Amino acid sequence: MSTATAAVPGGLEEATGPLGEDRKGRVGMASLIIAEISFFAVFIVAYLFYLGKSATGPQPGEVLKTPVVATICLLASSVTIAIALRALRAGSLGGFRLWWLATILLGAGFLVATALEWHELIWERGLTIATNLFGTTFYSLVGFHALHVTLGLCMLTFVLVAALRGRLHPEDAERTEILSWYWHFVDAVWIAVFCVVYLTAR
Amino acid sequence: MAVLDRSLESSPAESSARVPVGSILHDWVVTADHKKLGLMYIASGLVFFLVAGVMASMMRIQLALPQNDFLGPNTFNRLMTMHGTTMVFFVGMPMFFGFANYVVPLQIGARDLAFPRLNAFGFWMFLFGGVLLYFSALGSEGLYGAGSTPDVGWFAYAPLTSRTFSRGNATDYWILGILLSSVGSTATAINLVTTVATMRCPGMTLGRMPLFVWILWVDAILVLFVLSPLTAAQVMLLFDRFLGAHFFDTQAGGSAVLWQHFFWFFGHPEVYVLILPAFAIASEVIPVFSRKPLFGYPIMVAATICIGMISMSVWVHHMFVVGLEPGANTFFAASTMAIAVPTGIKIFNWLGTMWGGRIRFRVPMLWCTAFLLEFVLAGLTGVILATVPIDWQLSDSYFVVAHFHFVLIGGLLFNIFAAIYYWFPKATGRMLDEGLGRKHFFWFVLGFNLTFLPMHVPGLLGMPRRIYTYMPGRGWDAWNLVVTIGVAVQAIGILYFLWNVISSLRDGEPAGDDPWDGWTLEWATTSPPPEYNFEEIPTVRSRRPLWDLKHPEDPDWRWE
Amino acid sequence: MNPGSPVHAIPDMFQPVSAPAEAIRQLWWLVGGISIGILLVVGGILWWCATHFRARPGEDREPPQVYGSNQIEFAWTIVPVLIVLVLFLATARTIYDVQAMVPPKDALEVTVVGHQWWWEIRYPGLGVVTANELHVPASVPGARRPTFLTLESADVIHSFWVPQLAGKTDVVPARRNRMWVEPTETGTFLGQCAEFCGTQHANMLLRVVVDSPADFAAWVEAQKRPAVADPRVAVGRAVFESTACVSCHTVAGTGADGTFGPDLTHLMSRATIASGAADNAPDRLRAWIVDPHAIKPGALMPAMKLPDDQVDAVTAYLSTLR
Amino acid sequence: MSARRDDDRGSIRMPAPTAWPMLLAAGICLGFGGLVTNAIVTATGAVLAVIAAWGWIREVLPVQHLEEVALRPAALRAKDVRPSTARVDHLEVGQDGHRMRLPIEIHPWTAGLTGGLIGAGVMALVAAAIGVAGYGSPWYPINLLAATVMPSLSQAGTKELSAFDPTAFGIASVIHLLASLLVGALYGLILPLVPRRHALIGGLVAPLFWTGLLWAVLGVLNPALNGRIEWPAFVLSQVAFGVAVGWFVSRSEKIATLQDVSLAARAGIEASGLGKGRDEA
Ligand code: HEA
Ligand code: HEA
Ligand code: HEC
Ligand code: CUA
Ligand SMILES: [Cu+2]
Repeated sequence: MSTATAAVPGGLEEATGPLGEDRKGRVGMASLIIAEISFFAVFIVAYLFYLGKSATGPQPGEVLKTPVVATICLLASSVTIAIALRALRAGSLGGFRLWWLATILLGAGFLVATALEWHELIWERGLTIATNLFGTTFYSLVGFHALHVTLGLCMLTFVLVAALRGRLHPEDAERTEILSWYWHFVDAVWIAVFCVVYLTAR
Repeated sequence: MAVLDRSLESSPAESSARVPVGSILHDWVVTADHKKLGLMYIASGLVFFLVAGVMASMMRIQLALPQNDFLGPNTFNRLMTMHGTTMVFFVGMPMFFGFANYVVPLQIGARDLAFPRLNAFGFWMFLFGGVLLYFSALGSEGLYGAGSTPDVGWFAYAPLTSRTFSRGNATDYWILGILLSSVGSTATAINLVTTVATMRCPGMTLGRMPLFVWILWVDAILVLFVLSPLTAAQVMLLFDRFLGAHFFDTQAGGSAVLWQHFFWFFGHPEVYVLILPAFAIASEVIPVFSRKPLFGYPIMVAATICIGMISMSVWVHHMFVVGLEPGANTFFAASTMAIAVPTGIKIFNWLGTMWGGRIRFRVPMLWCTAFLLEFVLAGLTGVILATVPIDWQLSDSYFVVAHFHFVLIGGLLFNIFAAIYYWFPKATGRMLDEGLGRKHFFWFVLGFNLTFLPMHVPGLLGMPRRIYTYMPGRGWDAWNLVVTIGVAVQAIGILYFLWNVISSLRDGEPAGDDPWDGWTLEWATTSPPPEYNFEEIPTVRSRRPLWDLKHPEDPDWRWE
Repeated sequence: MNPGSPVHAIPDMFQPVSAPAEAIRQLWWLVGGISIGILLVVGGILWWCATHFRARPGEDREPPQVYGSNQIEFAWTIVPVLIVLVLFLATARTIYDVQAMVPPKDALEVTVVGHQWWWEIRYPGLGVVTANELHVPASVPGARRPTFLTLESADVIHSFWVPQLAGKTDVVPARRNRMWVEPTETGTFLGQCAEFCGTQHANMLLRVVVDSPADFAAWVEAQKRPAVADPRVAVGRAVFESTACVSCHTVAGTGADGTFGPDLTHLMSRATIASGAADNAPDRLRAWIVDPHAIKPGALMPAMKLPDDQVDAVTAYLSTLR
Repeated sequence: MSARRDDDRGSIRMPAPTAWPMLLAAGICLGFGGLVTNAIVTATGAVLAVIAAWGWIREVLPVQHLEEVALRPAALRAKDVRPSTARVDHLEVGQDGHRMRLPIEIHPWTAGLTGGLIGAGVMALVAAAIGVAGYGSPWYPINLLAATVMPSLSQAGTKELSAFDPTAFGIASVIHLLASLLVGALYGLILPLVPRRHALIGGLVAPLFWTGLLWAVLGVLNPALNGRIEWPAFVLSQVAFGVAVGWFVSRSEKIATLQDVSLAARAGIEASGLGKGRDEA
């Protein structure tokens, strides 16, 4: 928002404070991330609290496989998004499109992996959200993470479309970077989920 | 700028009266202006307050006599739940966001909040959430075929909220209403945090921010931290009820106590979310009417931050009776009592501000003065409750009900009234009537004390809360009767207030830009302020920019 | 039941008759005293300000602009810290005093199960089951006999509270809470469920009868016996046993062994019915069987829609269950 | 405050009013409302939400939609803030100094805290001496103090109370040190406010005062101690503490030089007129 209106004289952006109004996207995104962190924290606490307390099977150790591919995809996407941004700042729109697309593909890869995992859990292992406490906490936590990945992908795709239609310019790097914060956050949540869910299952 | 007299006839407030109603309505619905949204928050908060107040009055009629049958158990429980839920989520919260919306940008010399459209979104989420909650009265299929509002109490303890014990949709309405409005509140909190962080006018360093802005800033940050855990817990409950999940299902190994942890991890900070704006208002009104700067500004900021942080580590004091380990009880007793220290600092600093001043007891100041005394009493009953063994007796008794009405009314509501009297002239260009204001003050404070002081006693005599009836002869009868009479007296006060607002809107005395001889930036613009707040963005050199202009011989910036 | 024991109608925490409640009352005086002191100080300062620092009308002067004082601010930080320290120490000790109590060997063990909206009371060591009226022995000097309660819930959260004996403890499903009382005075003490548990939370009353050790022993003996079988009410008994009553209620010595409702074996030994919602008088009992919801709207016992003569018979039968 | 002057413009751009946020909120609420009413409601809500979200995006991207708001005519603008006619009173002070900290030489924290430490030591010595004299064990008073939070000790007999107990020692030391430090700090802050007789007030009056308070509440606070305490000895140890702290605090500052100074100055009041202000911000 802010960069787009920077050229407009006499607009809102005039009231520049010490932190600078051009920083409001960053502060806003940071605030959102704080709220999201405490949201996920509660699901993580619930998962840990109920770990091993399910009255009936299946237990995490019996059904969970370490999602190596998915994890690599998501972690890698954090790297590619950073490269894409660097390209954008350097004015290389082509590079940006390429790496941005890579990020989206990696994110989509992660989602596919999750979908496969769920398919197996539900149809072959018979674990649903209503099966036991493990199912309840597992699907909620992993599901909310996947939901965030999906939302992130939507926004990334939106930017990609804009870029392909030539609507994205190096001046938009700030906004795009803020979006990338969100993506990094989603990635960080995955690291937490990975440790809490998959490492404890082994 | 020319110093010219402004004739009221041509003020925008007046001229808009000639515009058709539909178009005015349209203006308000599509607005992204922080002032309009602020007023809408406050107005809807007031409406919800009246509704919940009427519900409280009905409960009190039922409780006036033992074994009364004015209301049946189901009706009573629904009124009780809706009263508490409404007062906390749909009165306290919108008042916070309303005053924050209206005043913060003006005080920091900004034109609007950081994200004006998000602000509108937040407001409408809040309002529609409330509408959905109240729609349960029509839409929810209750046990007896009739519509039924939620009846599980405002903290909805599991497993009473499970499908087994709460059939129909009433509880789902409770979950969704709060869930949706919380999304709006989170959005608005993000907005406020960002606004204060990035949109202060030149010269307004953190140390020069009015304390009002400081406190609301801390408050908004607190909301970020604690509201989403509630959202998460509500989502879990929703999963339990709709997808057969087992988060709080005690039959499948789920834990009833976990819900309490999640709820109170939000619930306790929430009460500070509610009281901090009251502190903010007092910190604005008391100095102006005592004609002195706030005593000990830095330590007030520190105390605010302390309160914010400590408040996240005390939630178990609502759970002293669930049978936790003595170690846990001891720890949370300590943290709860610790909060008395920063709160005490605030009280004493306000007293220090009044000390040696030339206090003008106009209506806003009257409310703040009454607040000081009532709040100390309320806080002290809080400390009594924090004394764990005493809480074993008094938890869930009418003593607790008296405690929290004292903080919520004597603390929060009194200051909301102060704020309304203080900023009404700014927002409308007209003063509220002083005489009616004094009547409102007198009757309401009298009624409040008549209601809630005696209410402590039945609690001490063993009367639990949330009972729709009680046996005669337990020593509670007379006290309950007095309490109910007190409500009638309060209602007289409220009627004076409503009359005051309505009549002053139409023909109150014109206010002028700066009716209270104030010191913060909002008094440097017109009443009501133009859409863009300031023609030119001001620059400040101290915490009291207007003092500097009014007293060039003795400006604040020489001392700060 | 011991008819001579006085009923203490007011559940007043300031008239404790048992150790935990006594400790709490003592703590109250400390905390209450300090609170009143603070209130007086603040009130006094406020009064002084309001009377001495009022603006006089027409005065066109501003008072000295005082910004603060490190000394004074520190002072009014430390004093509350000290007060809080004192309060905290007293609190901590009393918490441990009460919560860390270990049952002595001859303590009486009782299990209390909260139901929507009545109390099931079991004495596992004695083989006694009753409802809504807890009998405990008085603890006499030389032969102290505290009672330890294990609290369980059959459905939602309730809370066990008899102010004159002890503070309350929640009764939480899937969790066993413990509390103890050690009354030193005989009599009947009142209390009630203190955690909102649904429609009839208000009528989930509790009576605790403190008997002398001898009376208590006699009560236990009486409760252990199966229900009397009085041939004069055989009709009522037959009706009772052939209706759904048996699927919810137990009468020891008959086929009735339901556990959804209170044990009726010694119904007549209790002073109230339906958890205190009504006196245990024949007409109330009859009214209850005809339609429980007239007495306790929402109660989980359905109206059985028996013809009048059957109701009379059942009432007569129940009236013999002493 | 001074206004930043740009060229006088005729209008200011503000975000244009828009209904999309409201419609998005309505859509989301209807979407969830369907859970408790009817799936059709959810469907309507979802459609509305998608449309509104798109509308909102178009509102801010690629450039946000602003609206020109005409500036009010000069006559309707805020009046300039004019200097007030009210005179400002000033606090009277006997001597010049810096506003931030008066008097300059006071080091309340360090003096008070060190004093508290010294007092703690002196009191511990006196108490231990009393313990040895009366019960032949220095641990006796320590255990009694620990009984404040340790119920096991409050039921113990004299023999257990005379034995060394590491937990009790730890707890008692913490309580003792914390209380001493806080009271010491308080001395450091308050004694300078009193113009004279520091030794008397700090050494005797204050300890007697709080001993009286303790006497009143000890039964609740620490019944064990209450049952066994010997008040004369207790008063002695408190007075020892008071004298030690009072002596140290009053010695560490040149209080005498402040006797002719106003209370405001002794209290370190910060106010305009006290000391010198900055000349330029
Ligand atoms: C605005 C809301 C608000 C505020 C500010 C407070 C403030 C406090 N509250 Fe209260 N409280 C509620 C709202 C609030 N509360 C509500 C709504 C409930 C019930 C929820 C429910 O169950 O429905 C509740 C319940 C509640 C309980 C649980 C009771 C129970 O259910 O068992 C407890 C227990 O510790 C408690 C304690 C406190 C304390 C210690 C403070 C402290 O912050 C008070 C601090 C203030 C002072 C102490 C006075 C000023 C200080 C001085 C003058 C300094 C000197 C004082 C000392 C050294 C002591 N509160
Ligand atoms: C901000 C918070 C707030 C406020 C202001 C109030 C205000 C009042 N409250 Fe409430 N209350 C709560 C928050 C609040 N309450 C909460 C959180 C609970 C716990 C709920 C739970 O247990 O779950 C509770 C519970 C509660 C109970 C306990 C219920 C129970 O446990 O069984 C009672 C009982 O007396 C009560 C009474 C009152 C009364 C008499 C007022 C009065 O002050 C109200 C004064 C207002 C009026 C008298 C209305 C005036 C209206 C008119 C004059 C008519 C105008 C009419 C129109 C134009 C429509 N409240
Ligand atoms: C569906 C189960 C159910 C059936 C069938 C049932 N009851 Fe009950 N009964 C209850 C419950 C539950 C209570 C406790 C109600 C309360 O106090 O809220 C109760 C309470 C009572 C009481 C009061 C007991 C006390 O100690 O307070 C009596 C007497 C009684 N029932 C008699 C009967 C008779 C007679 C019948 C058959 C005609 C019957 N009940 C059928 C469930 C049942
Ligand atoms: Cu059981 Cu309330
Ligand atoms: Cu709390």
